[in-house]
Amino acid sequence: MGILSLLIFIPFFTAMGVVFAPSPKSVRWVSLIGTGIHLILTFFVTIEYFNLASADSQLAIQQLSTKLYMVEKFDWFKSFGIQYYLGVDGISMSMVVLTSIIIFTGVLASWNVENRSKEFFALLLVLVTGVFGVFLSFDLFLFFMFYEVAVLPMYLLIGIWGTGPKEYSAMKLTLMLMVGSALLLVGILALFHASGLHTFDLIQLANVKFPKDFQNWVFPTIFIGFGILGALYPFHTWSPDGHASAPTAVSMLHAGVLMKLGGYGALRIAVYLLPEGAKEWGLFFMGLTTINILYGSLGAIKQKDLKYFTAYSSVSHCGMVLFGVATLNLMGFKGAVLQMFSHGIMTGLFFGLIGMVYGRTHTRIIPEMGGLVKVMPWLGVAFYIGGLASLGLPSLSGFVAESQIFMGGFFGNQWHSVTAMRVLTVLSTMSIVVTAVYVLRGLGTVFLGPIQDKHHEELTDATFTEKLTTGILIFTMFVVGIYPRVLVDMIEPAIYPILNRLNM
Amino acid sequence: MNLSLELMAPEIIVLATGFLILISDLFQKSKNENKASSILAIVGIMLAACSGLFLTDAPKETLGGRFGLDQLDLILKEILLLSAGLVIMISPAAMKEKSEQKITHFSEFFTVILFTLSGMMFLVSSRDLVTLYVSLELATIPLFALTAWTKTDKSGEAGVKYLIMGAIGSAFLLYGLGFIYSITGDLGLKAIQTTLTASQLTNPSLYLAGALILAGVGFKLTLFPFHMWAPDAYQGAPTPITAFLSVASKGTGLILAIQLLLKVMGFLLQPFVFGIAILATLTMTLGNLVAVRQNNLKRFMAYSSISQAGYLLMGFMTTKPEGLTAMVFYMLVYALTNLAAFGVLIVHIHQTGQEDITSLRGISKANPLLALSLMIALFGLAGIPPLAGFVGKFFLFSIAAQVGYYWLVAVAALNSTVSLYYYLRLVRQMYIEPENPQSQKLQISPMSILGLGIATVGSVVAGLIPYIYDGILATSSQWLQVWLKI
Amino acid sequence: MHMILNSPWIIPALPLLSFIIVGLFIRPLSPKIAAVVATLSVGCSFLLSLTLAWLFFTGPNPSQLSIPWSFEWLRFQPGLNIQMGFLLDPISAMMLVVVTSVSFLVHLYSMGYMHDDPGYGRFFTYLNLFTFSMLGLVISPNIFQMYVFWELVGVSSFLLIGFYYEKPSAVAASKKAFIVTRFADLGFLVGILLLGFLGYQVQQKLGSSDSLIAGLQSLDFQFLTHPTVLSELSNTGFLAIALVLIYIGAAGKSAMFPLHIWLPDAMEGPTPVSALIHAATMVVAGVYLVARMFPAFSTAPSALEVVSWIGLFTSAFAAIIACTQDDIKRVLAFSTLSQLGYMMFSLGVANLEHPLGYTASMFHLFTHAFFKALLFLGAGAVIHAVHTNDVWDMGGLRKKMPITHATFLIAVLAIAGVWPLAGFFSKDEILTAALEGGHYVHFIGGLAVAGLTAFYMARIYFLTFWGKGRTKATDHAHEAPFVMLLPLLILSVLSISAGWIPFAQYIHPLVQSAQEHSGHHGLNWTVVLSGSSMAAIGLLMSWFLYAQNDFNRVNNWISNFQGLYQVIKKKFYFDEIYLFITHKIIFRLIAGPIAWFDRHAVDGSVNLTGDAVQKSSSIITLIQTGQLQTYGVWFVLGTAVTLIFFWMTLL
Amino acid sequence: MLISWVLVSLLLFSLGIYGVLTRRSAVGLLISVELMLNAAALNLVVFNRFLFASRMDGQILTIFVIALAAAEVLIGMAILVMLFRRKKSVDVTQLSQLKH
Amino acid sequence: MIFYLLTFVILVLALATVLTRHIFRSAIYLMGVLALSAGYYLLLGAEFLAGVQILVYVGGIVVLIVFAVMLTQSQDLIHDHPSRLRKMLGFLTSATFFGVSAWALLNSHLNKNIEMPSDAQFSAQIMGKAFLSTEGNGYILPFELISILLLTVLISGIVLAKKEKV
Repeated sequence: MGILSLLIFIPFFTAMGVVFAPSPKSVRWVSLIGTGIHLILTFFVTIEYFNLASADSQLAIQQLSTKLYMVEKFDWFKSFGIQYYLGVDGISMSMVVLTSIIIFTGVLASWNVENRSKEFFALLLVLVTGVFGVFLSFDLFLFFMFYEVAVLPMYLLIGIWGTGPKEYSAMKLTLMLMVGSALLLVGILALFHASGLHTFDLIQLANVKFPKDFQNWVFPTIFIGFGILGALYPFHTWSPDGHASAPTAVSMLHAGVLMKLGGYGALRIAVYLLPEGAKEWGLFFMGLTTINILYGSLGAIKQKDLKYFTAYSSVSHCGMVLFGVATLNLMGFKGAVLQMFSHGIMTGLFFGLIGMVYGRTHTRIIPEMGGLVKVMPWLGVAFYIGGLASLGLPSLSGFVAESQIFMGGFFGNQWHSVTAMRVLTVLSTMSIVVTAVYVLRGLGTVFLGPIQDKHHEELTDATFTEKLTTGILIFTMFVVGIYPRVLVDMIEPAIYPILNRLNM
Repeated sequence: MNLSLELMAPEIIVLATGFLILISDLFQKSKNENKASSILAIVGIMLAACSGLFLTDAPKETLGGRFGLDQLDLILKEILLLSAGLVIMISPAAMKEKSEQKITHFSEFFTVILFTLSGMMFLVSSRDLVTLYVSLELATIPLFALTAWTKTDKSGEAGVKYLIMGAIGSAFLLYGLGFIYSITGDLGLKAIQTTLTASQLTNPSLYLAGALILAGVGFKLTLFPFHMWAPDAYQGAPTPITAFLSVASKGTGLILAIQLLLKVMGFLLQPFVFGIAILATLTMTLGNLVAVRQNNLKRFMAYSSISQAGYLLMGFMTTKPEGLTAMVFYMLVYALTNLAAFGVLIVHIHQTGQEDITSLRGISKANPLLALSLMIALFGLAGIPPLAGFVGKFFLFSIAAQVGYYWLVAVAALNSTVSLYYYLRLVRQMYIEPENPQSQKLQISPMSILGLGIATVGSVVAGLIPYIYDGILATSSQWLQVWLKI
Repeated sequence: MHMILNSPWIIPALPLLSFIIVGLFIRPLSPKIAAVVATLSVGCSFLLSLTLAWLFFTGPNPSQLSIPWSFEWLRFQPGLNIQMGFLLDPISAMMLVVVTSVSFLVHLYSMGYMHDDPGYGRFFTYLNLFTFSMLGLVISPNIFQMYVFWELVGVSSFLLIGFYYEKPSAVAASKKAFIVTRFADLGFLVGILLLGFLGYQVQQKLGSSDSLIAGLQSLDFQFLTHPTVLSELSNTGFLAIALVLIYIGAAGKSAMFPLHIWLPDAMEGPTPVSALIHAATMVVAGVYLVARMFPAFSTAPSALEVVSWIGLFTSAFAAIIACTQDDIKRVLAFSTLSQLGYMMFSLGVANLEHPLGYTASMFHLFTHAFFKALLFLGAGAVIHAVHTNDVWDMGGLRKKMPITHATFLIAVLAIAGVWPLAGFFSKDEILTAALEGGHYVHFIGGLAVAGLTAFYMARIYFLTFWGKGRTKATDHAHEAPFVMLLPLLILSVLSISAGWIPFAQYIHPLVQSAQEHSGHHGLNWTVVLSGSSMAAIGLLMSWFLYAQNDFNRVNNWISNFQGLYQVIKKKFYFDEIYLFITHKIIFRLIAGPIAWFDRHAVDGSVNLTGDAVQKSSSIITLIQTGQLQTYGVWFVLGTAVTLIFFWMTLL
Repeated sequence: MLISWVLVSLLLFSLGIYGVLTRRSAVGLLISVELMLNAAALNLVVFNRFLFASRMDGQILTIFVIALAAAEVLIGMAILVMLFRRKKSVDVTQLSQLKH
Repeated sequence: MIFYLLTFVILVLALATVLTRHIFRSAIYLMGVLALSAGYYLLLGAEFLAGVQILVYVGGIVVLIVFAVMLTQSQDLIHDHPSRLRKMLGFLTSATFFGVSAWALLNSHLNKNIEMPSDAQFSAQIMGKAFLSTEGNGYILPFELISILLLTVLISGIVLAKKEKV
């Protein structure tokens, strides 16, 4: 049971522990301890990773195939070429850190879930096991298996503990994500059979030079398959409904982490294995994601419900991730991974706070609330910091990621027309203004100005657990914002193999 | 004259148990006491299964080439024994309650099931058309009676429909076999296969025979145009028999298809892969689409099993070992998952008397474990990891991809998404809908719990441990080596 | 003493440190100590920057640009790494002194001004944050770091303007300020992207040949102002566009003409804030940016033209509006606008051949910071006393508040450009630069603006301090407390003496080639005469109209230009235009339809597929009629079709 | 000639199909099924006689078919009798309680 | 020649069984068809088979059917005339089936005017040996299976048909 398998299965064992936990009260503590241990373990794994990776970060620049650390590899379905193959490189490491933080704060944020709390925490932890599995597995079959494990608990979580039209949105969400994974299945099977070598191992498949026209149809299939989860433009409609009716921790986890699976998969599988296809389709998807970015932010201006407001903003930010992936150059990729990390933290914070505000005012309609900062200063300040991070204020993680993506988009690559890329980049940079407009407008109405509803006067400020949740997330955002080399050094060596394969 | 009858040990044990139950019924004092006969039946099946394990050496034939046994046949027999055993374990739950759905005459019930089971096992190892046809009839005709066992309007109607369609099916099959006979002259499967490979393929009567045989097989496997009987028969029959139909009878259909289509006409399949793809698409799409609006639990399971037949058919698209393995593996996984689902449904339907989906509301509150195992079974059928259904479906879809039919993989994947929709409809009734007040605690006998447990655990574990798949792959590549020389 | 030279990062670190400590720990405990700590920290950094400037200017090579300290912050591409560091050169030393001094005085002043305000601690934390980000902006060695602190300055101004978050108008003003500056920063960011791209290409080309360039990153100022690089850049043709884009960022921050609407509304914030941010420091960031990029601007004359003409227009435009405003802080805001226009167009008229404009602009920035801060703090003292901003409710405060009156008078004279005071020298330099540079239109415009400035400053002076108290509040107005008066006194001394500092000797653009300028100190008499006469006319006019306490003369003037007067008073209706554009067009015509489109069309299509499945399934279920014989028909037809299909594949 | 025999058995088979598809009474259905099975059996014997006279496989299979037909009719009658006792009619067109 | 006569009569009787309105008459016609097909077997030289046919089919099955007809005599179904649509549909389907198969058969290897070969070693004892011999081409296994099948059918038949002691 190597350390990486431990990373994947600690949440699962905690889920088992939760199921057999004596009293509903202790359920929260068991899951908190579980995720706490996981956070500490992730911390040590990161340190370990840095020692291992720093040795050869220089020669990473010429490398053709991804260099994996702490590898665990043994045969599973030997006759079918399937292995239990875990490894970690820069990109997966950053994503594992993100997920670990989000699940820890997610458990903290759902501290007062009473109704069937055992099943709630168990399902939440199973979902996170799937997510960790995806980030750490380098065998396509294992990747796909964990990918679907991550998608399914969503139905029950939203269906049972959600609010509003929960069945409808839970069903819509699950079905659209399953359609995405259907496309993915076609792609993976096509890769497996067209590669000639009888294996699902990602690293070996990368060495295969797939024929050009094969790549031209497999790349969009896989990219759109992941794009559906990463809120690509026409397939994003599940995200506003899904997040609006999901409970706090679920939408924190979903928007924060699950939507990153889309970006991660697009980068790790679509671009890495099918470079020709990427060159063929890059510009098209860049255009699509530009719509995604502008459309998401413009759509958020008129939203009345706080959760729809955040859902649209995360559609726009996830569009930026896919935009970064579609730019096909060093800065674009780095920016995409950074944006995945920073947006994960940001949306986690946002949805956590919305849950806390909703817990107090029992309404999420923006016009109905006003002047809350007087009554709950901590939440107000945290909300503002989250908002400023989302509009890309420097010294917060959002800016670092966005600047990389815009710089990448602007520098272009040698396969697409640079002017087209530049026009699209300028269009997407406009989103920083539109984001500023809707963030300030929304938060201004909710938190500043006189108190509208008189019985909002006696609302209480954040409790200790809530302070801890928001504190951790804000601290991470500041760390990444102020000293981004923490992440950039981790991610950059892992980007080069993907890039070299493109230039090959 | 060494009649190496030990090859037939499993079948003989099963028949012997059948007779034993029949005789033991004479000394039964109280008429509604089914404990003894069901335990006897299960012991018999277990004995047969163990005896099968000792016959694992090289393939052999006996009784003048009429009865053959090799590794793959053994695996198929074990699967049949497993499904029949689970059905028998679970069915007592349907015999106790008061509703008119009650199954009477338990010992006859078990005897008939065991005899049908022996018919299925004989079908597996039959090596000539006569034995094949007779064992097929032995495996099908008693099912007509079992379907009408509870003698209500519904089961009577189901029985009649199943009977007539069954009769037509077997008539068509016989007619087809007649034309095969006209081409080859010799009834032995081996001989037929050699003459067919020799004879030129453009003989239209061969295609007439093929169409007729496909009708017979299609009836058994509930493929698209020939599936009409299944929903009514599944709904009308008593629930244990519906389970038996959906698992064992489908297994027999698969075995018949393997015997006739793969073993005899394996090399012919190559030009018809597109036809098979179309048939598979039609079957699964029909099964899935209609199941979306089903409100009766048994009819729902009927359509779900029709769609599963559609997935199974994809295995025929290649004569490479992966195809056959994927089918056999999926049959095992499907049997386990389906029986896990039926286990809970049998208990629920026969104790609450309602078959409507909405009657499942509140089951998760009253009896959480039952609800959980039904949910696991449904997710298994939908093909959600880490359950075995996912692994099975993945291997099946990879066959279609191997042959280059990527559009079929996409269609199948979308179909399984639609299937997820209607399986989730059930999960929604169980977990999300508000509980109806009078959902009471269902009592379930320890044996049924054992059966349910085996099925549910099996449906999870079969996907994780690799040895099952690898074992089946080894045997099927060896089998193909023997029969089709690939 | 040289410790400060090689570790100058202490200067910005002090306000940051105190921001964190005060903000998180001290403020909740006791606001009083928080204020003291905050003020002390800014004070220390003021002293340190003073010594740094002193050491720098008296040091061996006073105009030598150097980066004593920096660390690698963010890696974009191998040739494009961003170093976070400290750049020391004449204008940054000067700016350091200006920022820290004004900030320290404003801290002192607000101890008194904000005395009984509930958010007392919070105010000082925001001030510290602002000082830190302004210092960061000033010392940044590359344009990216400047952008980073540019945004931070924008946020702190947002927080300070919206300090009274209870008042919806303050909230709206802060939101407007942030969004307008954010819009300008969009231009700035695109400019940086373009410049980065061009610079990167040039660096790749020249990097091999020239070792100095190879060492630099393509966004560093040293690189962007390097003559060979600039010549290379200018013949790519994109340089002018990039510089104009960057100028948009500067125009947004310094509230140049199209983006000026946020500055008058920014007066919603407390007066010390307006004094610090909207007079001395933040608004001049734009000028500082253009000055920093001056060598690049001068190689692209078209960009320089844009700068000069917008500067001139803004100064004239703002001066005209200032004459009609009633709110004392609005008048001062518009006067800042016009003075900024002055600095901008003085930069615009200059170029590398005769850099007088550059020096004049920096000089005016230096002096303007002091007397404008003084004006604002004086106005603050007056508002503190009479609790109203409207000039017509004041009057006759000369006797009640003698020291404020004295300092205010000095400031008014300084800004009007009366001889001994600072304003005279810096404005004079600008006008001479315009004259000698051959920009006659600018010269005449400048003169007119000087006259107008004198007029409206004198107007508010007479209306507040002369004549009788027009409301009873003016009767029991009392002198401001000492802690508020001390900064006023210091600033008035500075306003007087600032003019005499020999600026030209230290500040000139061509830092590398520090050839000695001819004694430029001599005044150009024609400019002196015309400037002073215009100032005198302005003063007399407003004395004539407003000092005699009977305003019918003014009223009948206004009555015959009624239409024009109203238009000017309403600030040419620009606010309404912007509101119309954002609310009507963007919100209702673009955001609304998109939100509707998303909910109905895109979402609708997804639901459509769902309904299609339901519809088709209800149709297909119908073939299961329950009739046995229909099943038979399907069965037999199925076989027939299969046979035909087999046969088809056979042929 | 062989083809005429085969056509006759085919005709009988088709008539059987027609009977199954049109008869209203369940017993009529069973009768038509018997007809079809008989046609198939005839077909076998014809092939045996014409093509492979040296062996008797065809006839052996026919005998088994006859036995199977007997079994089928028996079960059919049992179900029909049971159904008749409950519904007092064996009209197949009425038997459509299980549908859709 | 006899073949044509027999065929004509059989076809007429078959048509009658299928078309008559009275169920009872259709059973009788069926008996006629089965008897005459025994004649066919005789024509083809399979005497034993003809005997079995007469015995089992005509003697057993038709009698059983007649009993069933008697048992399920119900007033409303005396005249069993199916609806027009049902008849039309039935006719169309069986006609297509007949047409397609006939077309297939006519083009197949059977249509090469093969005459009836003169010699045919059909004899009862070959048949008997085939049924019971265990090696060679013996069919002992299906023989046993048929017995099991008949037993099962008997059991379930009794269970289904017996009157419930209510």
